[in-house]
Amino acid sequence: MRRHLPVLVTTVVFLLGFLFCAIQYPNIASTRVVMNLFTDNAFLGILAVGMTFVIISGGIDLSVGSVIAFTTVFLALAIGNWGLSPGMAFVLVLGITALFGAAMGAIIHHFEVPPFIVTLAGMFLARGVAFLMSTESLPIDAALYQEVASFSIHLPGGGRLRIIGMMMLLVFLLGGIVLHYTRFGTNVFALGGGRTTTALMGVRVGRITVAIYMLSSLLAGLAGIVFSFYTASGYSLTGVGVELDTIAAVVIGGTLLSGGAGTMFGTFIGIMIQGLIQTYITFDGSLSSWWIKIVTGLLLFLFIVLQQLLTHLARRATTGAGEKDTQARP
Amino acid sequence: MTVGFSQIGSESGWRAAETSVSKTEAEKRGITLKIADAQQKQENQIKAIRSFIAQGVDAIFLAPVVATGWDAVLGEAKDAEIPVILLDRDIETKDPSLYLTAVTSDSVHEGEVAGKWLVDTVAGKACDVVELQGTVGASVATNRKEGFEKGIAGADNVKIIRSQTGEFTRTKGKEVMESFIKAENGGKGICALYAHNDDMALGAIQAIKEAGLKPGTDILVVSIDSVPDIFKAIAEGEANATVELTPNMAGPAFDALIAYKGGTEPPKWLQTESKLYTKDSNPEAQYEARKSLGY
Amino acid sequence: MSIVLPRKGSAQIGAFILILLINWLVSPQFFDLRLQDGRLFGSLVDVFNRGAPVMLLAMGMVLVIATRGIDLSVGAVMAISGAVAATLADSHSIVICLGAALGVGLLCGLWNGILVAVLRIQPIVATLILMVAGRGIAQLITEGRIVTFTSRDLAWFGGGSLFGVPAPVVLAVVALVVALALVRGTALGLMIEATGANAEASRLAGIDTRLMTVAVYMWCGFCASLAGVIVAADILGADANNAGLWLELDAILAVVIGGPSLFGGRFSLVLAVLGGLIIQAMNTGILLSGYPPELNLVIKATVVLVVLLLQTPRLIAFKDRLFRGTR
Amino acid sequence: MNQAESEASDLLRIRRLSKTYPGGFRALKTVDFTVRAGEIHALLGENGAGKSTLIKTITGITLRDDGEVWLDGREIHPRNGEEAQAAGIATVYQEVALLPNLSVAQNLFLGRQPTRFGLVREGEMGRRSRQLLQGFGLDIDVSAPLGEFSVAVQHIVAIARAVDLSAKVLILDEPTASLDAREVEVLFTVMRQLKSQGMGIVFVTHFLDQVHAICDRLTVLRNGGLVGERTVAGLPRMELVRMMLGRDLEAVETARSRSHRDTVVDRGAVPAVQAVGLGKHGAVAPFDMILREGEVLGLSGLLGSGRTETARLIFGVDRADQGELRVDGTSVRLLGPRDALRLGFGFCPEERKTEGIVAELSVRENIILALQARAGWLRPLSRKRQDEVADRFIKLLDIRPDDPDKPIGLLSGGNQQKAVLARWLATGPRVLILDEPTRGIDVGAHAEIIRLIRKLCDEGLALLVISSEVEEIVSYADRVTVLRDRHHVAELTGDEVTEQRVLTSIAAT
Ligand SMILES: Nc1ncnc2c1ncn2[C@@H]1O[C@H](COP(=O)(O)OP(=O)(O)OP(=O)(O)O)[C@@H](O)[C@H]1O
Ligand SMILES: Nc1ncnc2c1ncn2[C@@H]1O[C@H](COP(=O)(O)OP(=O)(O)OP(=O)(O)O)[C@@H](O)[C@H]1O
Ligand SMILES: [Mg+2]
Ligand SMILES: [Mg+2]
Repeated sequence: MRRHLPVLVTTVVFLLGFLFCAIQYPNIASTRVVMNLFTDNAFLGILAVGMTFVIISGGIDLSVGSVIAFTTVFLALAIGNWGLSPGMAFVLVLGITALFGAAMGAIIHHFEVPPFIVTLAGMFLARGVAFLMSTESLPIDAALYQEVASFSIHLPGGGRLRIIGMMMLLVFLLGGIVLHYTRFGTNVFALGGGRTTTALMGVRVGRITVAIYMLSSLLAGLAGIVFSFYTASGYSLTGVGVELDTIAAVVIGGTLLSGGAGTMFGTFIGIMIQGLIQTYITFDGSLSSWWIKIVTGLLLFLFIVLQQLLTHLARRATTGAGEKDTQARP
Repeated sequence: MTVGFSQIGSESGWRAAETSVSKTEAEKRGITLKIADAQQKQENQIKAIRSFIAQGVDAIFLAPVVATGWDAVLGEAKDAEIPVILLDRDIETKDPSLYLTAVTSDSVHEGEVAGKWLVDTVAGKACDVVELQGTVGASVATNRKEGFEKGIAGADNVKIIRSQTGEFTRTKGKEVMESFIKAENGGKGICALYAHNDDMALGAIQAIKEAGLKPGTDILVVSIDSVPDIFKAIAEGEANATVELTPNMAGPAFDALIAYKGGTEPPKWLQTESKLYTKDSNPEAQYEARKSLGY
Repeated sequence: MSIVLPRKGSAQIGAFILILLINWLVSPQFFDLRLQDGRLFGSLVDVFNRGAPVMLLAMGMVLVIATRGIDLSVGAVMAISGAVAATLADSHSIVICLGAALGVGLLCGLWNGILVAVLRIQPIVATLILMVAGRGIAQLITEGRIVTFTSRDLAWFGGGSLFGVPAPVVLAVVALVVALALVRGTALGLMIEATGANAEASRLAGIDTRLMTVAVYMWCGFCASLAGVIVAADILGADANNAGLWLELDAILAVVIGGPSLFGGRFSLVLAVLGGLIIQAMNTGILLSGYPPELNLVIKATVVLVVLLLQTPRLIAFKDRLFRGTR
Repeated sequence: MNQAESEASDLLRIRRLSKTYPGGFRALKTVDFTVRAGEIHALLGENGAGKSTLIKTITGITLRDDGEVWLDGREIHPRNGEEAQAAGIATVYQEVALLPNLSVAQNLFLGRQPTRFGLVREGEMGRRSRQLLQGFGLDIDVSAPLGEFSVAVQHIVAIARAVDLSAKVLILDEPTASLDAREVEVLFTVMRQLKSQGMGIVFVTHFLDQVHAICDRLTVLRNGGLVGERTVAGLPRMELVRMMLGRDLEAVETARSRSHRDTVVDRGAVPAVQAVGLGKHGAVAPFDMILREGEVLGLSGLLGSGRTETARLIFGVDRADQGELRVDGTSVRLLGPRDALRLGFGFCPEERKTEGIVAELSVRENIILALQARAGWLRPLSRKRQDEVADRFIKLLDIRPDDPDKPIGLLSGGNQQKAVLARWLATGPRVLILDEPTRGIDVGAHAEIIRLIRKLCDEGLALLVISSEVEEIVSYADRVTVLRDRHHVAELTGDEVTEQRVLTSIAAT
């Protein structure tokens, strides 16, 4: 129970927040809005899954926003100008992004350069290449895109679960399983607990580092594909600053930026909290540009303070019950 | 009547003016205007439009942050029978029925007007131009570049020797101009500056002054937008010309909307004027007229 | 025969010189200097002048990072203090105007520090709050426009000079000297390093780790607000929308180029400032080169990677071996 | 035994191993070292002699400059932990090399978790973990993060992990430093069992009794060089000490000479520190305690009995939620270690790595840290003063190497311990709390520290000492308080302070 506390608290905070919003705008408590929360944050969610791995391993990946831009431009060109089928283009772009991530991971490991810089360079590079490919926004015109856009599962209450929403949920599910129930996942936690120690314990640190950044970039590529579904276009300025949103969501979800602790479910809630803040502001609709920023910051603050407060209270309650004593020796 | 306006954000003074003018124009007509500020993100605009649809507004104004990627969400608006009017920028779509009309300026044309002015002004003398581009990838930047090149196409005496992005800001405009001046022999090699917006031009003017040159005389300055401060500079002879991009896109849009509700189908494109202002167009008065518009 | 290089910082100095030389190749008049209106004028001066804001930010950020923190809000704080300075410039004396602008910076730092040290919020999230809200506050002050001013006093901070040296450079150097005096002249440096390297052990040794944390965020806020004043003074106006936008990344990059790990402990103010200069030298070089702007980012990526690889342990070990071989 | 025969039974053979650390410190000088199958081989030497370095160079954690490592007749060149493990060497390093954020079970099985369809079988792993730890007399929640447990538990887990790797050679670097007598016994049982299975075990320790109790042969290092290899049986203790220190240890008297006692302590005076009903929910039950100047109070008890918690309450690290603390008769409220420092308290924590040293800082900076903290940030100690203080304590405690500018993290474990002690001595405290002060300290320094403790006492210091070595505690304590299950259960004074009495009190149920 104590170990799941952070996630539990974050979830409670989200629910409280949701309740608060729903009281102000009853419409928010509809399947439509909730499903929109999934659809609108699909790409962010997919990024966050990858970012969770990276951050738990004690790293950071700043390149994801740019990788999205690169992916959408690449897809638009591949499908529109080079005449590739969408399927081929997807495979190709995922291959490229995975390689890109692997290269970053390899540099981080072999040259012992801080991930912050390597991925910052990656961020410049991916967007730079996107600029070189095209500075214009390019429409993507493929049958598949229309099909994807039009398909959805209708829920009672007017909500629609769209394909990209489903993709996000699926990625979260798989990501959660890999993170929490496989050797690879444990190794990721181990890396975050201590690089040298992990190496001492006989884990191949290099391989795992490469795999982590590869996974993150691959998922960024997937997020790019999802984003291209979302907007049916490719644009080199897409996703500016998204890396910070993603990192924030992961950290709000209870993952330690210094690595070693976190959960996939927490990240999911983190994404939902950010989405909720956005939705709340959109529903209000009367805020000027600057008040939006101020209110966003304020809500973020409230959520986090609430989270901190609840964690504190719950800790107190549980230690009071003498949790520690139960671990004493026979 | 309630209109939802999905505004891009507040990245510049011009954008702030557009927002505030839209509000006054709505008030004038007794229309409730709900402005959703997208903080520069397309995904936020899409969300905003979805939420406008959910709230059942009577019409949606959209100032699109990019040209592409609107088909799906505008399709939803169409299904809900909510008319959409584009402000300020056009979109790329195969289905023009997705929106009612677009109130925009032609940014290629703006650049062309600036280019033509320069060609006329130098009147055959050789003129090396440095260009301050907007944000790389922004459609306005691409178009204004293209338009200017079109404008000077006929004149072999006018050519662009350096072009770098100043990201639409004064600070960057100044920094880039500083390096232009240094790279071109202390500025002696530069005949004119073309900036994609007035803010960059205003920054560059300071750089020119600090280099010991006279902006407006040693280096001609032409830019686009017509924000109030550029008129001050024109009045002081530090800038030479500006092409207007009116912040009042909403006015014509409201008119078209009211007419549409009355049964008249508006034309597909309501182009705003790209008027050229120089020191002959009474810059002081222009400044006074604009200074309280919220720039 | 041995080449005597300071072990620490040789890579950074090398990288800086290398970039300057490349700039010189790209633009032959790079090292030209002349006096213009009593102010030094030339590309090299630009590197220092334009680099001043990032140098200042790096000076603040390096201490925050030394305590295992990070401050994302510096760009927003720049915008706020610029806005405050610009709005007050023409109606109040320079003392009040400057005091308010810098005071606001300190206040922002205090806020961040309290969130981190007292409420124990992870620094990245804690400062993200101000990063988001702060720009909003700045825009609220200016109502989204560019607030211009004419005060010559305030303008000095951007365009003025002292003995020919541009004011921003003077300010950055003064700030650096003050910081060095504060940090190395007192026990603060030791205490900050101890806090960052092992907070628990430091607390048990009687160091007020909480005070240290709050102090470094306040210092960082102060540096950011000074940078904000410089940027506003430079263009004679406050552009709340764009001032300091994304500059936090540059500041962090500068610190990381300057050496210390993002996980706290030993730090070097001078090297962090040098990191800021390296970034600016690269930017200036790009501007002078005349390449189309689409290439900017690709060039930047390459330079950053090269600078970094230059100081990786492997290459340094290799270099050491080379030198040892020649000795 | 002739040459060929002995070579044949050699399991691990090290030849001419050398290591110079960056910076030019020669930590190993052409060391030869041999471990046979089915033997327990002690590796001995003073703090900083190079024992841990030897181990790390064998496993490839630090790369050797020169020399050969043969395992089972094959030359091996491991370059990291994984390769050493694959070759058949399992190691427990001196500083627990486990991951505090992972669960105990995950730590035990990292890299070799049982899986089905690629998914880790948590249940199976937990079951096997519990089984494994039960063999070491440990019954804990294996799904809890390792970091929640004390160093002692962590050490046992590390040992269990290494044992379970079923390697050919098991290397244990000071495994017993943080264990109490009972746990040491359990460990020995396991070691004997492994030995009988033909495993070669390298055992580093500073407890000479343990060498005699369990080891077959021993190798001694001094200053990075090999001193010699001996068979344990029949080697006189004095001879061994001479090998290690290179000199005789004048009177390693652990003799219980508490003669200095009653002469100094004035029992009528107001106690320096008095705890009245002090306690903290979930940590220690309320207790009374008196600390007098010139007197040593020992805290004894099993691991996890609440001794550290008691110390933390008195030093204000944790805030008490009941009772009061009186200093010189007046009630004080400690809001943190800083308050305690101001009152002239000092506290050497038990967990050296996480709470003691600041690894990146130099030895000098570590030593003056508390002194500086008390002076405040505005009054920096001059460099000259710092050097004076550092040099004095480096000499006094014989910290090696005597380079005050070396990052303390690079010192050997025992020397780090001395530096932390120096930090508090430097403040000239009137009340000093030492939690396991002699952990990991060699025989020579051990005697030195005990002598120092006595001297400080004579000078009027009030001392509270926590130690798992009952023998040590009774040798200098005037009174001993025994803790069990977070309760102060007994206080022994005067003639009651005997090893026997303490042990009975600990064991009583
Ligand atoms: N990474 C390093 N860099 C420089 N010197 C080091 C490093 N690691 C250890 N040393 C030095 O090497 C010497 C041997 O250290 P080592 O840890 O092997 O001693 P030890 O015999 O294990 O001592 P202890 O009994 O205290 O654990 C010490 O003087 C130490 O300061
Ligand atoms: N051998 C053990 N088995 C299970 N839990 C233990 C053991 N030793 C310590 N713990 C737990 O670790 C935590 C820290 O114990 P603590 O440091 O207070 O004990 P202590 O009496 O100071 O013992 P020591 O100082 O000898 O380690 C406590 O929560 C305790 O329950
Ligand atoms: Mg050792
Ligand atoms: Mg203890």
